[in-house]
Amino acid sequence: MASIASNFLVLMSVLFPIIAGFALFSRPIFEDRHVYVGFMTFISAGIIFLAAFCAESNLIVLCRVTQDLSIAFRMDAPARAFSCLVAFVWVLVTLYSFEYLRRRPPVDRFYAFFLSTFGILVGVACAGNLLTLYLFYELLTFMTLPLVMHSQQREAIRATVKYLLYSLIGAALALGGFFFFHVYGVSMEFTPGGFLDIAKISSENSREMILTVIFLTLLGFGAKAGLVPLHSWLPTAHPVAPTPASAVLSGLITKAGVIAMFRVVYYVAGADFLRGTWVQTALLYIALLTIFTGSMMAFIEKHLKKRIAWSSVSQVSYVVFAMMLLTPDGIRGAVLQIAAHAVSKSCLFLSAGVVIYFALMGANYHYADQLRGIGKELPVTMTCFALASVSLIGLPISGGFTAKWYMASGALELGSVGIFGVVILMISALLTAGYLLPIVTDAFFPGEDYDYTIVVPFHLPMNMRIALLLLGASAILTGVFAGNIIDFVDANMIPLLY
Amino acid sequence: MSVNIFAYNIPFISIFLMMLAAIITPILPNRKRIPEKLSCAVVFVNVILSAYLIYVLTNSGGSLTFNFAMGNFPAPWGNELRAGPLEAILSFAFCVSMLLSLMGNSDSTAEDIPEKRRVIFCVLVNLLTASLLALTYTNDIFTAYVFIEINTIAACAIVAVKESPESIRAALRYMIMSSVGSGLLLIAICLLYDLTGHLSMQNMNLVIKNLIANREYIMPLTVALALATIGLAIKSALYPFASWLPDAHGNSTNVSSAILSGLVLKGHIFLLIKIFVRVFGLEAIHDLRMDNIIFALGIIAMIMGSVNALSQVNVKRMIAWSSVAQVGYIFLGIGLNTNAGIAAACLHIIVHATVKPMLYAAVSGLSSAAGHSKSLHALMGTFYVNRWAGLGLIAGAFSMMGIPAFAGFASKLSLMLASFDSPVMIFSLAALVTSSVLNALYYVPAVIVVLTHDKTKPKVHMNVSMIYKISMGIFIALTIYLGLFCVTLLRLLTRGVIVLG
Amino acid sequence: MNEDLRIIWRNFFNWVMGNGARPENEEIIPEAPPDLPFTQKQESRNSRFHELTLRERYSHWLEIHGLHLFSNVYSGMSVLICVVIVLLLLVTVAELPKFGSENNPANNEVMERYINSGGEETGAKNIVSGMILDYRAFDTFGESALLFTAAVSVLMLLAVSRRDSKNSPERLHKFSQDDSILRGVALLSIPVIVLLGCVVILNGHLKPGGGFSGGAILSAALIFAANAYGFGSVHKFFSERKFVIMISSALMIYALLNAWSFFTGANDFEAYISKGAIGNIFSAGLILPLNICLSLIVAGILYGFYALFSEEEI
Amino acid sequence: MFAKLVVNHYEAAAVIIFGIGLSNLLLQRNLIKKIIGLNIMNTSVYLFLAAKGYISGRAAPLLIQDAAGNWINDASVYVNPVPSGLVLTGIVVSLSVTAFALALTLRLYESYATLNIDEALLKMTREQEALEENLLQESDEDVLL
Repeated sequence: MASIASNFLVLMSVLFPIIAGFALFSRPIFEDRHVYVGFMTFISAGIIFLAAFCAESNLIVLCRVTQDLSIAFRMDAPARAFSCLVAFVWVLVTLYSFEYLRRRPPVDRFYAFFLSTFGILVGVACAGNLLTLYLFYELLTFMTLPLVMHSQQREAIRATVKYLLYSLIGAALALGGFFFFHVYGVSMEFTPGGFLDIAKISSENSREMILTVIFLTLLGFGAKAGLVPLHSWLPTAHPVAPTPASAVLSGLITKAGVIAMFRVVYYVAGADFLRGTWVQTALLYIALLTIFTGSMMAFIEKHLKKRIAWSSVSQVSYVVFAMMLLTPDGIRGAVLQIAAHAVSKSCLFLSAGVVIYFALMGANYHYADQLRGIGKELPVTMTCFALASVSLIGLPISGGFTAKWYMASGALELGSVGIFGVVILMISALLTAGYLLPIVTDAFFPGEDYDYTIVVPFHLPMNMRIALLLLGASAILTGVFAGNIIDFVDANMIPLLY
Repeated sequence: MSVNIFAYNIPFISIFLMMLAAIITPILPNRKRIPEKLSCAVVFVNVILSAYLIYVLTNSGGSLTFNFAMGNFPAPWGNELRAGPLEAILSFAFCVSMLLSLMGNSDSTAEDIPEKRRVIFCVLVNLLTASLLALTYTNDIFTAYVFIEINTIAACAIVAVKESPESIRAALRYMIMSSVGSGLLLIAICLLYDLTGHLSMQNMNLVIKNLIANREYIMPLTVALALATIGLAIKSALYPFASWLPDAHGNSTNVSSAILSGLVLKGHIFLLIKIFVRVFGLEAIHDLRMDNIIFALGIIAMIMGSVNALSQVNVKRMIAWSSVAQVGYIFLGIGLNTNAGIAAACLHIIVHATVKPMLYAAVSGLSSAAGHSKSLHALMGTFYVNRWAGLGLIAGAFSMMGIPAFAGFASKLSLMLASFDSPVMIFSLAALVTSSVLNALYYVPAVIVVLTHDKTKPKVHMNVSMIYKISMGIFIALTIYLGLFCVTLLRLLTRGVIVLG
Repeated sequence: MNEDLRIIWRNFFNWVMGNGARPENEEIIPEAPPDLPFTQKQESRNSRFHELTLRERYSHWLEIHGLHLFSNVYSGMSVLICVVIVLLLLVTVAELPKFGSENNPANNEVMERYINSGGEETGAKNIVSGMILDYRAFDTFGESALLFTAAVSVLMLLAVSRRDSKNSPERLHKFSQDDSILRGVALLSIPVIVLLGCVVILNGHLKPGGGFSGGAILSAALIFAANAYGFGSVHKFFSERKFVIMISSALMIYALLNAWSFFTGANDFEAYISKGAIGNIFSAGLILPLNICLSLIVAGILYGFYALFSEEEI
Repeated sequence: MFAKLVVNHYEAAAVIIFGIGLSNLLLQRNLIKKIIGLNIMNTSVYLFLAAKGYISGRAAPLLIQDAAGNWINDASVYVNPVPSGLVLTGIVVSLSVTAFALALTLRLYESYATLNIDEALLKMTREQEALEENLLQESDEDVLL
């Protein structure tokens, strides 16, 4: 009995937000759409938390497509962790978005897709096999398109088309991999340690081919994570979306790509299969290249949201780098970095959104160097911005610091690549400090010549304030409570390695 | 006789039922849309009959097939029908698709075709269905030729039924290309008759096997096979010969486009499959090197169809070019030249016969919401006027892109799995993947446009008829059903292909 | 350096993709107020910065030269295809079994049975008639259905829709209504022609001829009558409605007869139709009624074609 | 090969006529001539079939009586009846196709006042040009991209 209830819970955590979202297209049930959306997001988050903490981790088959292919879910450890993270950030971003979206109609369409993206992200997290993962990965692309092109302007459309093209190329690569894994796998179900049919591979002498396929699949899924050859949609698409959308795009949806890569590495191929192969080395180098490029471009970029988007390119690749180390410390670092980056990047985007929202009152605050002295007008916002920056740079006690600490110690076990990686990580941290800290210092300490008489106190709406403060605080708290996360990782994910 | 006497007569009954319906329609009183109701009713009866036939054939336990002599004489002397799982499933799919096309487009049919012409339209539809069923069931290649000609004339007339100058021109062009195709097919049949002395498919097969084993008449056999293939390729719009298709499908009424791309092309392709599997046999096809050519043409069609669709302004033409690409998928499956490949091709025939009429019905719903404009731009925001049509478009687009859980993915998957052991695997993989991306590049913008609010337009309200909603609902349900539960179907199709040969 | 490259790349991209070169100082503002939907034409498109893109140039060029080029290429390809097909067919023909030889593959058991037992099994003296109306009756049924299809389609194209459009063009041919020589000859010859037609139809299973040829002769008589006495006089007993009813009912009887013989034959039921003695007029089972139905169909349809093409109505 | 062609000269002539018909069908711009080409093509196939049915020195497939009045049904006396039947069917097919194609041509002539399919296309494009101008003014290319 309990099993049926828990299965239902897991299915509902995926399907409920999607249904609730699409219900928005029908005739109004609630006069005030914000009430409806808030209510539904809350219920969804509740279901997801309940599922993450209580549901059993058995395979739930929704339907069978062929004998060995099915749409199936499994609430295993990574799924639990990631869906909790998604639910937490989503509730806060939704809270924030009410005020913001008042000025950006049409509300119905935005929330319909926003809510269903919520469900689909959870679906990506608890996909039980590669088919389900691919399905939800594609759906994620299509559901986020309307979010990116929300404003329906020329730039937005162009960005959407770019986003679509890159995502599709990525998905196409993944699809090719999918076909191969279907033939060379024992089953299609995610199994810790991989489901590849090693005997078949060695008897057909096709190890190199399978490695190539894995590499291409990882690159394909990397498109969502902004990995280098397919990264350039990210700095185009994220800034044009409305701020709540860009917050989740950067904070969580890029992580969907990472989760997919994680599944391929640890559940399809298996860490043992990849350890020491050229695929590992190549991906490590690609991740490092992405880290460096992202930081460098963010450093050069003047436009505020674009700078944050470039920063995402670099920060998400930290996760890829850590994940591909294939060591316990690597996994610890990756999980910590996912959590820390999700909250701090959302916080950064939301703060930037407040600045732009504030800018609608008159001034033009789109560029990093225009923010001088803004801390006097928006103290809470800029404080949160500072907290998130601290975490992104990796200053001690913040979430980013512990993540990078584990990452570096994992990398050093790996020899020359690792040492090179640590050097890049250091440089990138410096660059991160270089592109984020000046904004904060300028905002709070505009200098002697700043004219304090023009300061107009701006009353930040309460729900925005709550969202920002909670996200900013959790950027630090992920560092403070890193020990608990590490315990969870040690108990559940380290066994994946061997 | 491994089946009961009623099931044994089903192929004959369904063909003659359609024919009699066609013949009686002009005499009927032309009131209250009686002719249309009659067509729908007869097609519906055929749906039930072929469903029963599938049931009987798969549960009879004995041999899966039977031959039905049309008259007192068995195969080499008299005409014969042959029914097996493949034929039964395909005729079921054709009838379902025909019924849903007629129902889903009945509103736009009523608008586009005046009442007097609608009688003739119904006659033509009945004749077309009858000829498709005959093409599916026939075991005699000359009978197939005669019914192909019925099919062609009825299809051209259905294009011309709109009576606009463009549609007349398109029909003429279609007619000319089809005539070239049937001329080539006819001379190929004559050559084959001369070499084998038979017109019945299985007897031809026996002789051809002998000839190939003795290496006699290899050159004439190759030429005959090539001419028949080219002829049928022209008729089924394989890419280099497909220039007539966008004209014909883009300029006709919606129901005509739906029927043409959903059924007419498929009938010809199925005849080609019969010629390949039943007349020549797969080894002979491989010996005569026809499989690689078909495979390569299929890949070219997949890519070029999509590339051409990318630059279309008119939605109907876009969907028509997409048909060209989809025909490429089918030919790719045939070109694999294995039982699994041909079964996958048949699955794609069924998938496309479901999805394409759905797309046309959706477009007809959307464009009537947009004041009958067919340009993509004019469809902006029509989702909110006719939600059923919008949902149909989305489901169709997802299916064409190959999103899992939609019909297109199932056939892509089976095509891919069928091609895995062949040496050309990497090409088909690349083509399938590229074409999925290309499909998405024109279907997603269409979906986006339909979903985008247009603030400059006044709000339109439209009453969507119940029959439209029902047929759209069935269409969408079928699409998802095929995407999720195609495994039994695919197994049946594979068995059908094995017993066909 | 980097900036220059970026500008060059951007201009190139715009040139290809069709945005027109954009001035460098035009900044992109991502979140401008949402009052300008993207359907509206943007200013930059019409501004002086707009130059022809590759795509536009291509379409302009295609507009001017496209049809000419297309027809040239098309002709060239067609000639090539025809030559290739003819050469291939010639080579094939050289390889084919010898003309007139007894040992050709086509002269096999099929043909032997048609001749050896055709007489007994169909009762027809004319083996070809027996073959097309009994052994391979389904083909012939398909053929008459094909004629019906064509008739219906032509009727739709030339009669029904023109009456709908109401602006049908002036009738092109006015037949002289008082040509006494023509009338005289017609009076004499039409009965003969009809008689000949009947003979050909009724002897279809005995001599060369049958429903198709007899029907054609009958339609010739009708056409002659229409030409001599004007269409009006034919219309008196042969209106469009009657025409349709005649064809449909003849085809219906034909189809039902065929269906009866197919059904009983396939299921080994008793068909209750005697074959008669070879050579008699009432022999050969269903062939005679089938021939009569066929001749009615063919006569009606051929006359219909003539009337539709010359007078634009029946 | 040439010697063999001389033996099969009926068939050779038939395929040459087939080529003539096909090239007419493809190359003629005038629709009536195209349809004539179609008919030539079909007729050549009948010639081909008739030649294939012939067996030298045999009678037409109409049963004949011997001196005693018995029907001779011996396969070695008559030519092959099958091609004749196919030709009969083929004639009706080509008749129907021709009638339908001519009706379409007539309608095309009424719409465009030309029998040349290229000119019809040209006229159609010219008619649509004005229409497309309007369309282009409204549309935005990014939507179509």
